[in-house]
Amino acid sequence: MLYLYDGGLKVADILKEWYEQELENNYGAYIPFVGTVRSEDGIDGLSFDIYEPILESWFDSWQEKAKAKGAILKMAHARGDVMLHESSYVSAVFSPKRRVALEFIDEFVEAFKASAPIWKYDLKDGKRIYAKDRSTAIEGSGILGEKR
Amino acid sequence: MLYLYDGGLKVADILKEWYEQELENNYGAYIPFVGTVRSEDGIDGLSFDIYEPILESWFDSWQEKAKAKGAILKMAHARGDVMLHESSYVSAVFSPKRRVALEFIDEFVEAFKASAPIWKYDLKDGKRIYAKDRSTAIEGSGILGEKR
Amino acid sequence: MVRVEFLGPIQKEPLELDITNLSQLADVLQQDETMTEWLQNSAVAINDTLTSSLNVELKDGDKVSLLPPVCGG
Amino acid sequence: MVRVEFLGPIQKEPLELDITNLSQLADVLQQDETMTEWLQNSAVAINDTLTSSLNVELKDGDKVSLLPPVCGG
Repeated sequence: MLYLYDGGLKVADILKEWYEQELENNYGAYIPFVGTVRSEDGIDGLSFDIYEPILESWFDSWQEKAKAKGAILKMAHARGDVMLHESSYVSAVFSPKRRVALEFIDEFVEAFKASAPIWKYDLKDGKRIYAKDRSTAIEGSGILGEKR
Repeated sequence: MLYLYDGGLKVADILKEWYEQELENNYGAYIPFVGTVRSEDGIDGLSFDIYEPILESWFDSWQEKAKAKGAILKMAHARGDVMLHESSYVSAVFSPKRRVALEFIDEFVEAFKASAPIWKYDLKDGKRIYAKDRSTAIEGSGILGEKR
Repeated sequence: MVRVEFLGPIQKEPLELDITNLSQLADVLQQDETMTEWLQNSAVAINDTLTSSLNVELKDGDKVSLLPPVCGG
Repeated sequence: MVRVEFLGPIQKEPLELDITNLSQLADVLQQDETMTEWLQNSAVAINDTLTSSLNVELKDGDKVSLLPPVCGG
């Protein structure tokens, strides 16, 4: 239940589709997180590269963690350019109980920011500039740079 | 931005309307919480009484807390009967930054459960039974029962 | 007169009482045995503002509401 | 031959190298000064599985990927 789209996400359609998919499955709590491109630093938008093979296995491992708590995860992300006030990211947790859902959406979104293989660029003055300062090295990075 | 409806909520419409209301307002994070009636203990559904004057002032006070963090809140709740697999509650926080949104939706939903003036009943075998065991006394309760 | 309303699951009709403070209301309601548990677990609002003290004066036209344990969502 | 791919913002064409472990890859890439910073902040995957150790053998047909710092959402 990982969905990738070219360009900005159709958020209302995604939230509706996910809600309807799980409506009969007896989950008491549904918590989506929607990320939308903000106007700051004069950007025209953001752009994303995704490495899909590792994103898929990364997502599967989180789906297993959710399952162990009786919950499920869904996630959608944009590929390529996403302009101001468009949305690039939606994820959601469904759980029988609210505490699990409230804690898991937080844990998942933070892990996503720190480790999902997605690269962000600012679109500014016709250029695509890697958002280096807002990026996080994946845990275990640097082994190829060790002094020998 | 408090919405009350008779019967189950049209969740997809509500999530879409709120998203579109705030799309141009530069909030980077939108986190809704959706509560749906689960099948358990043989219930046919739930039913709700709401005391609106105090719910409104309660919600206004939370809107002020959100505002102090640069965020805003929206909330919808059902009045009367809500059947299995229908939704009775949606609330959402919009915030420029994700940490504020993730923390505030948790704080707000828990406060809502503990103090919003709404009473829940199980619908079972044609009866409407107060959900006493799942209810929480509002802080400061009991002053009229003190021994004198 | 002060109007006293019982919210949510409390099955009791509103009262119109000639009282001037919450302590007098406690005296009246403590006579009603069906109210014992509700008095211990209900919050009290005067004119739709919650109060946590009995030391409050009431005046003609005031409304007192009893709010039993809640469970929204 | 082992194929080495540079993901995201690393502006470097894939390499086909005749190497049998990650230490040899480190030797090769450390010759390239434009790679110094990326080597220090990139994660390494072999056949799309992340590894945190250099003590890994590589065989003909393996794929090694370098993943620089990420920022989804």
